[in-house]
Amino acid sequence: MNREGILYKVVLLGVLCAVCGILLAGVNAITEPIISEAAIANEKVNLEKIYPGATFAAIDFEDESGMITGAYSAEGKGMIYKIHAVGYNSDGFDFLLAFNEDGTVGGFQVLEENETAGFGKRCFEDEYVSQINALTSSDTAPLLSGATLTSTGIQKGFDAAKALFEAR
Amino acid sequence: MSESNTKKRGFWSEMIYNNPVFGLYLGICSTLAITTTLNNAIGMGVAVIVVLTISNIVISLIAPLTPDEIHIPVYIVVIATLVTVVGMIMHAFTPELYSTLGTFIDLIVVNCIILGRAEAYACSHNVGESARDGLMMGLSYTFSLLAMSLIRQILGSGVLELSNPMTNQVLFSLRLIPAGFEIPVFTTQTGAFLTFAMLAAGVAAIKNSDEKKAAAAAKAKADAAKAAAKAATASAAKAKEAA
Amino acid sequence: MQVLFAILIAGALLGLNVWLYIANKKTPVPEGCESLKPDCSGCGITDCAIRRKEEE
Amino acid sequence: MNLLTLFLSALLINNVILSKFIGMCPFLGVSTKLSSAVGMGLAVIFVVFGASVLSWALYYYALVPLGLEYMKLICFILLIAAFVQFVEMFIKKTSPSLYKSLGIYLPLITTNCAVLYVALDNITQGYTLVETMVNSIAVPAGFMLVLLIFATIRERLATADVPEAWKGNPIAFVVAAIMAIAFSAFAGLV
Repeated sequence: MNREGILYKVVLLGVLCAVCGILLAGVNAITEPIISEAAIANEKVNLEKIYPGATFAAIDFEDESGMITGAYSAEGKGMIYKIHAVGYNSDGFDFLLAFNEDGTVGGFQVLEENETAGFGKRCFEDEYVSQINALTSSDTAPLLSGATLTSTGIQKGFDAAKALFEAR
Repeated sequence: MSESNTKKRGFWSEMIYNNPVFGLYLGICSTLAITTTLNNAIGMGVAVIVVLTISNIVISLIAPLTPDEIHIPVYIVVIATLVTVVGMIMHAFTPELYSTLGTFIDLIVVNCIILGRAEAYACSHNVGESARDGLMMGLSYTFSLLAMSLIRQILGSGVLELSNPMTNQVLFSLRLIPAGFEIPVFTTQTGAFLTFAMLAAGVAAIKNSDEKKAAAAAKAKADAAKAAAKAATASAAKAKEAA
Repeated sequence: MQVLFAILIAGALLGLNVWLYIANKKTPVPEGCESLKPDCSGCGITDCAIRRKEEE
Repeated sequence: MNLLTLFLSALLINNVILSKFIGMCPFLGVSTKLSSAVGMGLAVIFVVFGASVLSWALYYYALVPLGLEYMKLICFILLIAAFVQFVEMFIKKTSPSLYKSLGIYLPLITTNCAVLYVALDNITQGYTLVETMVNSIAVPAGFMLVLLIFATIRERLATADVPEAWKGNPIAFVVAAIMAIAFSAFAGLV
């Protein structure tokens, strides 16, 4: 075939692209599951507290509020959202909120917080947690007097997660 | 650097003379950025060795098939594919390392060394030579990374530490400088620039003194030759006289 | 199927690249710019393509 | 994120050269003369901006919908190379005077890590189109700023009495180290 001909170049470039494309797709198919597995591994311990023994998968989401930092599906059980909210402490706090398949709250789990004991911290104690656990995806999280900033953060996070859950 | 020159020199002096980082000033970006710990240096070094060797082999294989005017885009595709593959494998099996090295793995693509070598060497040599050259360049690059990271880690944190990138298990950890006496500036950007400057000056000093020695040796040789020639003519003249 | 798209996109970009590269080479350098030279003397990068070209 | 904050932090605090070490090769190469520093800086700003916006569009409108995120490296580098060729050709045809000042730096830019770095960074940070545009101007502007400061220092340095082994690049790195200290003072700005 003519080296300088246009056909030769097109064939050469086509073969090159095909080889590279197939190679990449192949490697991607092998590594992708390992990568997504590893991405959940850190969260898995916390997710297990809400839905013990479930199979989890990280899912893509589009969040307008900017508060949701992760979304995970628990197969056959529900959805878990990781939320970062800001309360009294400007570093904010992280918590997990789960909705069961039927729309009721499946769990509320605080991950990292530095709120003030006796005030903001009350949002992570049994009384408030049981109030949250009794809600569904059509409710609004209640405010807690004396811990207004913290519970407002939770309320906003709840709304953001609710919107994602309803939109899925 | 001509072929015969590099062959005459030993492994170590080739590392210094042809050192891509301190001698030729190539691939400086990643050298400065990731050499905060020994682990990063080894991870990056291995990635570069793999990409450089394989890309040199592949390019020397396809160079005869490639018309001149399309060779640069072809090289870019080959190298980018290899880097993506290496990146994906690192992401899967050494996630911690991948997250610290970050974009610098991707930036191997534009790392001047690789493009430079593909154009300068691999396209005009056979597979074996290209592979050896790639390996050599990769090794001396890794060697530079190791030198930088050793200095920065020991002076900056006082601890020499190496861990298994797959499991994050610490393999060994040795405190060389007592706590409170470290020089933390070496872990910062400033430290990177300073360490680099010192090593580059060191390499330049070795080169300079070698050049001087070579010049002196050449001069001595020339003088000796001159003297010998003089002696020869003198003796010839004497012989003539005697005759 | 996905692989096919991957190949198509890569192929399209590569084709674009080659086409622009050749077209750029064919475009004549404007008058007065035929012998532009960078100042390589101050640069320590001795293995650079432009420098090699200049030294030839 | 506030766009001004983004701009300032990309320009000064996270300066590409002094804090991320990206684009060191041209930094050492062309920073010996003020005029070349200006030419290189302008060329980099132009190419980074164009290439980043194109890469952003390619990523979000072609690669993500098709699930081909793993192709981004190949696509971006090809796009950058093509864009550089295009710009060079365009300038050749339309403005010889511009070509005279920028032409020599354009081929160098394909292998300038800063271009690929900005394109990739916009994706990893999850920037929107507007944020991408701001970031793609701020980063190369920071590059140019340091290049200019450095060129003026180096012009003075040429007449200084530097030990033999430290001449050229080693002393340039020492200067860079001192500049990095100066720039670290910007950290409290935002």
